[in-house]
Amino acid sequence: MLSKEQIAQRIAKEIKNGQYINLGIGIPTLVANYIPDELEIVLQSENGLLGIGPFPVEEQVDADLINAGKQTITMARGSALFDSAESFGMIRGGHVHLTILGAMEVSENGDIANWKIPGKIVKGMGGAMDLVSAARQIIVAMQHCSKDGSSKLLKECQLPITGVRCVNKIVTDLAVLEIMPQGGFKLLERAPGVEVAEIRNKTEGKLIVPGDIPEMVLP
Amino acid sequence: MLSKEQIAQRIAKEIKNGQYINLGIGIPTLVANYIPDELEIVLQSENGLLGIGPFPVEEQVDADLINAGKQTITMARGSALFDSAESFGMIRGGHVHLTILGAMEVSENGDIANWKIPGKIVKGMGGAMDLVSAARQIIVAMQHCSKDGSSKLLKECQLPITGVRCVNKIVTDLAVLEIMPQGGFKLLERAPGVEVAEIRNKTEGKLIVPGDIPEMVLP
Amino acid sequence: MIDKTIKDAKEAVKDIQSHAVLMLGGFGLCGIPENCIAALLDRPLSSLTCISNNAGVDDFGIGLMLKKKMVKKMISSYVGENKEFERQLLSGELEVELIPQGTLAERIRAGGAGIPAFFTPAGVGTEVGGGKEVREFDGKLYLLERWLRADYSFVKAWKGDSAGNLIYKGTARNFNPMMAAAGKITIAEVEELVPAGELDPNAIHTPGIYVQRIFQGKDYEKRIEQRTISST
Amino acid sequence: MIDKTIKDAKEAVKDIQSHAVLMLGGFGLCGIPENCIAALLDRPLSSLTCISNNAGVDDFGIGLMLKKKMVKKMISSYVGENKEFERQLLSGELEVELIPQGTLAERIRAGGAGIPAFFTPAGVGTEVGGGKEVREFDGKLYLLERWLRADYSFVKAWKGDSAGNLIYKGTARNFNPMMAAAGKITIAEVEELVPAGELDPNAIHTPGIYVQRIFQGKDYEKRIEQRTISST
Repeated sequence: MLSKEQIAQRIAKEIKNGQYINLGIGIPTLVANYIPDELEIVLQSENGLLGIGPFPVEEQVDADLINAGKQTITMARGSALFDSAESFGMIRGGHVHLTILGAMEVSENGDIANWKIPGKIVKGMGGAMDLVSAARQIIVAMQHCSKDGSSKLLKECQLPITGVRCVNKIVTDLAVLEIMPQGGFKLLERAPGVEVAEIRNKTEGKLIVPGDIPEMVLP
Repeated sequence: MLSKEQIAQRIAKEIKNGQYINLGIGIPTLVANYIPDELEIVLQSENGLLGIGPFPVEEQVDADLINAGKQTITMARGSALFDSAESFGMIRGGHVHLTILGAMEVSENGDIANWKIPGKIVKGMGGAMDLVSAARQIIVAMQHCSKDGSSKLLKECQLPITGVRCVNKIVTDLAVLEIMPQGGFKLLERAPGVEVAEIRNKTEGKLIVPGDIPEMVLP
Repeated sequence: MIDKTIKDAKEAVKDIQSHAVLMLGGFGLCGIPENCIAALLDRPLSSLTCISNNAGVDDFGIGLMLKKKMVKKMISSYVGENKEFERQLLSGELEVELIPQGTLAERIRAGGAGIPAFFTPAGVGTEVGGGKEVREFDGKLYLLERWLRADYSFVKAWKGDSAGNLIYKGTARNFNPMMAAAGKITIAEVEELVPAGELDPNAIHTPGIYVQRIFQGKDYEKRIEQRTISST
Repeated sequence: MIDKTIKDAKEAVKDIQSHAVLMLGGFGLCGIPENCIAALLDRPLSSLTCISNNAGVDDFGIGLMLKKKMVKKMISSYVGENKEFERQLLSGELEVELIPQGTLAERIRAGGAGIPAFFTPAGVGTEVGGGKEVREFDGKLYLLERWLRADYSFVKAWKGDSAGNLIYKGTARNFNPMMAAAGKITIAEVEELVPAGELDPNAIHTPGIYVQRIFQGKDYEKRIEQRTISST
């Protein structure tokens, strides 16, 4: 089983040179730590920045420079600042190549639920609905099962959904899976030491196993 | 009968302190010459400038700084530059207080025709349709009659219209008129030496004459 | 140039009435109109509708207005960590309308730009789409969304001039420019107010036409929600 | 930062095919992509659709492309003084779609921003409204208008960096920023190209994400249509 850091590490391998990428809060934020130095990529922050740099050292901290998680940040070389309408125009217009975000549930047709649990206080969807409605490619970072052991990869989402038929790939603590155009989770890789049987067991939605499934290679 | 310069002079008297104003091509452009110095107003150029200054002297000429009539201009103190979407957002959103433009015909319900003559090459409406659809107040500068003597203040426009029920006031070589909410040209002022009978004669649309009509006072 | 300068925040908010619809700029606590919020707290206001991406924290930003029970309704995308907010929401004192962040930004932009409605893909097939027109364009589904406008917009900028031109700093720009354009009366507070003519016309983010009142704010706290420091 | 630098205009236009839809920035002859237009003239192209506020003059700007009969259709708001344009229009060689300038700007902005359609008051009750959906909002009538997108957008900026960030000058900005966002491939020519990091991130008009190719142009003529001089 992968740790959160390892999920982030595995997702980082999906990133291609020249991509503009939006990272959600949680595990997706960790992905930034594992992007190979030789790749030239740009991180978009939906509150109005292209080119997120590392966290600041103490003297660089600027209250007027935060990411979408409200963390203090710096700007990378060659960055650009803009307002929220421009930022979501960028997202909605399909200019961001890759969005990586967390999820509570994903269904076998690519629906995602990650903003609301009935009966609990609802904090809001923030930019998630805009991101999933328009990104060219969406990779979800999540745990395969909830704490009570029930699958989060479902036939249909039980929670209120954030977007329909939008997820392309999922990296969980157990596996890497791809959503097929006709529906179904196609198993691409197993976490080290995890058997296909376990993944099948823990995937409620339709699992497609195309022959032998390799183990993930982590750095 | 007023000259073009006098029409511009008379329109300048309609301007109030603190207004943002868009001036069309032709007579409207001349209005800028007659705005009293004590008024603080801002001229908007729909190609992307708030704060048109005087024409440049030779050394100031900058090909990258023109007005909507493609004339070289300067910027007034405190001006701002922006793109065409922002500029028309400003216009469409009702932020411009006053639009002054020319017309070929105006109808008694405030329709305006100023962009197209069937059978002649059509150059386009430019920003006129946007301006007339959204400005808070529209004053038209025009000749009362065409060269053949026929009225240009009509019951209904004969030419393809630019906008419906949008004109508030008209200043012609003969008169100042207001479009009434229920329709009709209400005569407000006569040009020096012009009788009401002549104006009545040259106005095809419904003319409303509310008692004695004063002569215009020009500086 | 038209001079929009007023004395201070107190003067800026003196005519605001209960039941007004307000927009307040900022993302989290970044770029919020601190001075105007403080001045609003001194006015006997209630039943306000506040349009703001977030709702502050318990003891700062719009959270302070919530604590004084000035707000009837929040229109936001994310209402974060605020206990009093939760209490009022659960007790039914406070109404909340949650809107996808991009849709919120675009609805405000549309309000300022005179676009009464537009289609967006965000929220299609979710409960956000409930009751809204859905239409297909080029094989994809979109929701029809309406503009948002306010009686008063409060924006915070870094620099401003007497003509109302504004320049923001860093990611403190966020919702401020669209809100400036979408308010019937827009009030700008700035860290540095200069005479008209001192700002580069080519570097202005909000043209002065959108701003009716401007003043130089003071004592900016600029509270940080997540102070994150690099180890290196 | 991703490097989008290419050598010159020739390289910029090498893959463009006949029948492509192009957007070209500029208002009149102000802010037009002079270098790219010159390079396009050297390619054996025809049946292009050009979206541009104006169509140049007989011997400059898009007028040169018209003269070479490269253009099948112009989508513009004002086509001004151009004899060859008139001749082709009257002979039926050239198709022209005239769009109110604000609607044109907003349709292009919508294309870049992923808004497939929006309502605008411009053109209601005129022949521009023919065949379009009319809808009432708050007592006023509006037309439904669709987005515009292009295969290639050509923009001209004052300064740019290798990451594609652009700063325009004066009123040469006009349609360029929206077109930069609405092109599948956007090609920026700039008067001064600098390494990423040299432009102030807070002063950038077009963020680099919209630009796929950038090069430093040369020999800008910047022709003036109406040289108007103050007598004083």
